[in-house]
Amino acid sequence: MEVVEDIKDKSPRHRGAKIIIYAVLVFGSFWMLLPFVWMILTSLKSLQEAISVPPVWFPSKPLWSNYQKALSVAPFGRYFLNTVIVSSVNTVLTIIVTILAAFSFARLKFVGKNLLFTLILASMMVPGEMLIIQNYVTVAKLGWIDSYAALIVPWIASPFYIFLLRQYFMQIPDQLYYAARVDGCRDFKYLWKVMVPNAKNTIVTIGILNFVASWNAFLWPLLVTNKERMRVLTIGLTEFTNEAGSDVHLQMAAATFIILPMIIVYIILRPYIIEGVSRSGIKG
Amino acid sequence: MSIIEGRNTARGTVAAWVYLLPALIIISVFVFYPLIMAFRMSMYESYNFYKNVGTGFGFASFKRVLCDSDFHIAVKNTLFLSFVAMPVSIIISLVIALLISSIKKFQALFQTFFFLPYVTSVIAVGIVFRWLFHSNYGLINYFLGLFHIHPVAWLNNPKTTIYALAIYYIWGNLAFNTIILLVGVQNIPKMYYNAARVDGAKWGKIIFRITLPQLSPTIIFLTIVGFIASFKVYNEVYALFGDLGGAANSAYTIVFYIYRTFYGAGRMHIAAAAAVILFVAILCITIIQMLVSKKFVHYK
Amino acid sequence: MKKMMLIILSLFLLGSTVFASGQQEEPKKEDAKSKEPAKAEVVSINKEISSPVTVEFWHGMSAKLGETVELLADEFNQTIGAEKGITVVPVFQGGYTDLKQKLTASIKAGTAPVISQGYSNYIAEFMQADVVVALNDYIYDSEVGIKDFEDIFPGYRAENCQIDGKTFYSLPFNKSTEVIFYNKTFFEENGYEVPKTWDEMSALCKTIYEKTGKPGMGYDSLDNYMITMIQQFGGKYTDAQGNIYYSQNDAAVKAINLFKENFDKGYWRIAGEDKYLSGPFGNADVYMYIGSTAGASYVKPNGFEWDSAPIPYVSADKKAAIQQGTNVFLMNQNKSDEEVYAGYEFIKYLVSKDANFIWSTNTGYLPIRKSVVESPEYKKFLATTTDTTKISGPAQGDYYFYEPGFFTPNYSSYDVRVSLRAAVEDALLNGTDAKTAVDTAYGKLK
Amino acid sequence: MEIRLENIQKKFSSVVAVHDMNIRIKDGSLTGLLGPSGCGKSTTLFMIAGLYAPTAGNIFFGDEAVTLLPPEKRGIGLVFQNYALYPHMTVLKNILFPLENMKIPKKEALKMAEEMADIVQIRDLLDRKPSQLSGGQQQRVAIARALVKKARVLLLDEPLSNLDARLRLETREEIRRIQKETGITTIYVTHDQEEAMSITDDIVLMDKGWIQQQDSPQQMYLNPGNQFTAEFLGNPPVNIIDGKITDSVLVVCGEKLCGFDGVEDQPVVVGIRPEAVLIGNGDIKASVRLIEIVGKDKIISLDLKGCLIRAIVSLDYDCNVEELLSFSVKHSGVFLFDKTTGARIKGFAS
Repeated sequence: MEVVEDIKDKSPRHRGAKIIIYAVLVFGSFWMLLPFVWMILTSLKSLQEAISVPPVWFPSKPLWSNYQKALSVAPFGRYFLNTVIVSSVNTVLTIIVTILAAFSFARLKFVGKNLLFTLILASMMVPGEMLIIQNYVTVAKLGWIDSYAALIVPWIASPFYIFLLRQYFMQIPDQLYYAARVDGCRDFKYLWKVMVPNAKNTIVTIGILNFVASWNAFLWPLLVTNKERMRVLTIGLTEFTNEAGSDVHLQMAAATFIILPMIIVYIILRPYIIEGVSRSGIKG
Repeated sequence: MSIIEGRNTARGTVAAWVYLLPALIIISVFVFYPLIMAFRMSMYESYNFYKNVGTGFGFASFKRVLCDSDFHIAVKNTLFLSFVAMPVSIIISLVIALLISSIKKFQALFQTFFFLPYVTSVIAVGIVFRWLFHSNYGLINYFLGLFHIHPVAWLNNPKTTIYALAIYYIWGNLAFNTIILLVGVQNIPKMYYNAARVDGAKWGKIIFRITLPQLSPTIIFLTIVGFIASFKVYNEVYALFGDLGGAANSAYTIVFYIYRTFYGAGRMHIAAAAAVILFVAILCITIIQMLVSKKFVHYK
Repeated sequence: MKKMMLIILSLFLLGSTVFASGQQEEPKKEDAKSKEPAKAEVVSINKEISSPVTVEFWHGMSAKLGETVELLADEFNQTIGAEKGITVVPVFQGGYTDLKQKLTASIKAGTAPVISQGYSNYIAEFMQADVVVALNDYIYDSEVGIKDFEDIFPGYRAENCQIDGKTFYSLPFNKSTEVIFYNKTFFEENGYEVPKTWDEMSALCKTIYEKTGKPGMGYDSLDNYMITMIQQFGGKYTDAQGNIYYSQNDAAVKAINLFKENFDKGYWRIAGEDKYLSGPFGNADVYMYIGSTAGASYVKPNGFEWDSAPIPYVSADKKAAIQQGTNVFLMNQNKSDEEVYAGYEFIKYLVSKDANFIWSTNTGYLPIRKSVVESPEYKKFLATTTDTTKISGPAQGDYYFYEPGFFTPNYSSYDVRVSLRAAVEDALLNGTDAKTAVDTAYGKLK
Repeated sequence: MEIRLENIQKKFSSVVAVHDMNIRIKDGSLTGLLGPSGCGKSTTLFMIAGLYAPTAGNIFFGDEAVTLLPPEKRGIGLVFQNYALYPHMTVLKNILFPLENMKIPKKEALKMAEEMADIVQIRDLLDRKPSQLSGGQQQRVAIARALVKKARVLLLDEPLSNLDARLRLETREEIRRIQKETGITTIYVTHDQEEAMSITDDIVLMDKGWIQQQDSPQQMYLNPGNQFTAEFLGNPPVNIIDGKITDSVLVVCGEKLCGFDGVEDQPVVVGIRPEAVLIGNGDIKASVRLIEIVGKDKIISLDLKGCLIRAIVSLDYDCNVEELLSFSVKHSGVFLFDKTTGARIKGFAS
């Protein structure tokens, strides 16, 4: 961004405002970061420190062994691998399915389009919790229990993402399409060569949102897997709680381990997210 | 074959459906089919879920839901989230987005901070918030104490649980809303601000007369999406109150009610009826929202 | 690219046809009815394993508990299992809430495991699906039966055959009860005695409150408080058929009022925002609490010693302490008789003296057999553990009662429990009159 | 209102956009700020407007130093390149917006807005949204909005660049008319020399952040201060050829063009206005390489021993490619520039 020294930067009142703005932002950041920091601090505490009231901020002695203990409770290595596979494949397929559907809704004309689009939008409004058992039954009938298919396939068509991308596609000017047609480009090629590169940021964003959601999914992966070798990280987190209490410190160690990759991904892809998220959905 | 312009040709329709097929199959199988099953279930007075056998066709289940005092709490709380917490969340996000976009140094850093909750573990956040709200030791009461406000038993008092839930909900939504609004703000052409300054508009006026109207499509988008999401709040309740649903069931939301009725009590047809009510409600309100917003929103 | 599309498409189509053909036909009503008597009269049972079988055991035991489950399964697989050709695979299915969901889903889909852990209300609910195996023919079989069945505490046996008083649908597994956890150091310093009756409890808590300004006692589970106190006040809670009695006498109202009086004055507290009282107890914010023996490992006293004692009673002739925890049961959904038999062999092992000894000494749960409690090994174990609930818990064995589990078209035992908790909370926190609260709770169920 | 810029400098990060600038803009004049894109003219305008703060130097409106005064306190009106009409407000609301900010009572504001609408002739468009207007109409609205608050100075940033050729002519006349009618001191930024020449009273020519020359359009054309000015003004552009002065004679491509007094012998850059090439009378011979028709003129490119020289003649002048023509040059249309600095070398052609 161009840094322009604005005339308003020079007024003393403006400088005062700046200080207030930074103060507010720092205060806000504190609340945003708090759970995160607390999670990391707690992951290094003893159970006694972790559950003590009033809360202890810092562990008297950081117990790095908590990580070792936490990760030995379940085969986290295998879980990690599964989570990576499921989240990545899920994300790739979601993107493909979303692109195809969004293109169809944004650019093509066909019988029943409005009805279909309304239906898909309406399906956004169904609370997932009420579908899950029936879906389990479906997946079981397909013989998919304990397979990647069960973990992935039901989630690759999200009405929300289709809606989001369609909104973006609608903003791509028609001239591009005509230009491509003149150049002898067919619809499918046009989609991949023109629309997709154009919507790169939105697609990356959808990918990230989907990846995060898939990474954090718990109930469904638990339902459709019985074998340890098919399970994912979030299931490992439940290993620390039972009817009478929980090993909070170990749980936090595991939680830290689980979300760290997410944060790294976010920090790397932040510019895309910021660009992408917002560009979509601006036009109704 | 050109299928972009002109009439709906048979060929064009076939092509379009081919593009749509993967999404359509998945959504039909994993959303519509179970939805229809839920509709069907909800129409029985009593229902053996395991055998798909029901007796007494009619609206008895709906009546039961509508008469249930827990459902009343759930509706009240859900409406509070949708009509108070959700707008507040958007307003706070808007303020943060405006603040972040008005600074030059550390912009990226603050963006990262404010987005971080989006990837933080739900379990960790739940535990932290339970502590923040703690009546004796919680940070929130500590801050209130600085202003000589009496400590509030956020999570213990049935009258305040909904506020705790709302605060948590607002917090949880800030990340997404802020990022979207931030880009929205940054996409407003700078010339309008220059013009407004030449026209002598003060910052308050610039925000209300220039920024907000320019942002209106983004805000409407967030409102509609946020509205749907606020009607489906479940995880927040679970994170704060566990599977009990708050003191004297005071933190029930509609989806929490559905969940409890379905899995806890095993009364699937009642849960289905509640879900159908919820679905219809969201659908209606969203349609109204879209119609109304068409009137007010400025599209470039 | 076109080829890719075709492949993807055909895959989807294939998937959908499989799905369509796999649709379960709705059983007709006649079928459902005609099945009923068949279930009741299982004539002969299979006791042979012709070729090795593997069965799953679904449980909700995490961390150390889970490890012990694995240990028991290994033990079984290497001994009885190896001999008979049975392999048991324990599968962790999350907490109880998750386990219940998982069972619901799998039974609906016809993929239920042979063995599962579960509360009696799960079993009552799953009876709807006709999948729960009646165990009498196994238990009392002359060859493979459980010879020392009577050794299991009567309360546990009663719980597992509660439907008609004689048919067993499950066997006790991880059992616990509620006891008083108290701050021994604090009690000794002040010369307090652990209260035996509720009157003493109220009086002591008053003293403690006046001395420290802190509540003397807290109760972890208000549901359990209500169920226990209805018994202690001489009322009746529910029965296994789903009849509700608590609304017909004033025991529930008395129970609520007892708590309310002490709560309003600050003598007693609830777990509330702390979720479990082991935390505040460890920090000496409360000097006693009544909670599950299974939670003993979460008591981390901050500079004091703790001890446990049986819960108070209203009158000595009506002592009552709830027995908690889950049982194990068998399901025969799409399973062969041999698999069911294999499952039986495993749960038989779980309730055996050996397995129960391992279980109750490795975890916070209590022995289910008299012979374990009285065995020299257990006594030796008690000498080494600081967990005194291993003594105070079984000490209540004579007056254990269980919460009936049932499922009726309109409500289940779970609903009754939840509605009563809401009633106490309503009275304590909203100041609702006890009678009104109880009536509201009862009214919700009808 | 006279405007003075004294030693104005503007740096963006480390790039200097405007160097040590000193200009004076006469009260009531229409001054063009001219230059190629990126020359710093818009930056200068924004500093005058008060949107940018100069890195160094002072700006005066009359005797008042306004260097750091915010834009709304300067009494200026600014028309942006894309007009920056608020898309969500009607035309009337757009025009009222500045008045609203000045807290002028509604009734009076409305009257002022309507008067202004009459001046720019958009009275019938007041209820429309900007997106429903044509480019020219938007332009008028923008001017109305800029002037309605009785601005002392009107600043126009490339106001015609978004219009088509025909409208551009019309609108610039319109701007001229409005400026004359209101008598307001006006600064007009453009990169189009023809536009600047046709309507301004005075031109400030800029390049790479430096002022090249300030003069009336006519003076600047007839008497360019340096090679850049000569090249930038005029269409078709001035012929630029290498040459040298030998014994008071200007020699170009081995051909003696004309006598030149008062200049020492040296290699020079020669600028010849196409209209100063007088075909038909003279003794320099050159062959026709190319004939172009531009409107009512013909441009003939002559090949003078390898040097191309464009000449402008009237459309009815008849000649063919390859034809040998003789010509002479009009002395007032021949300029000499320093080979290294591009500065004008004064002398007398003879």
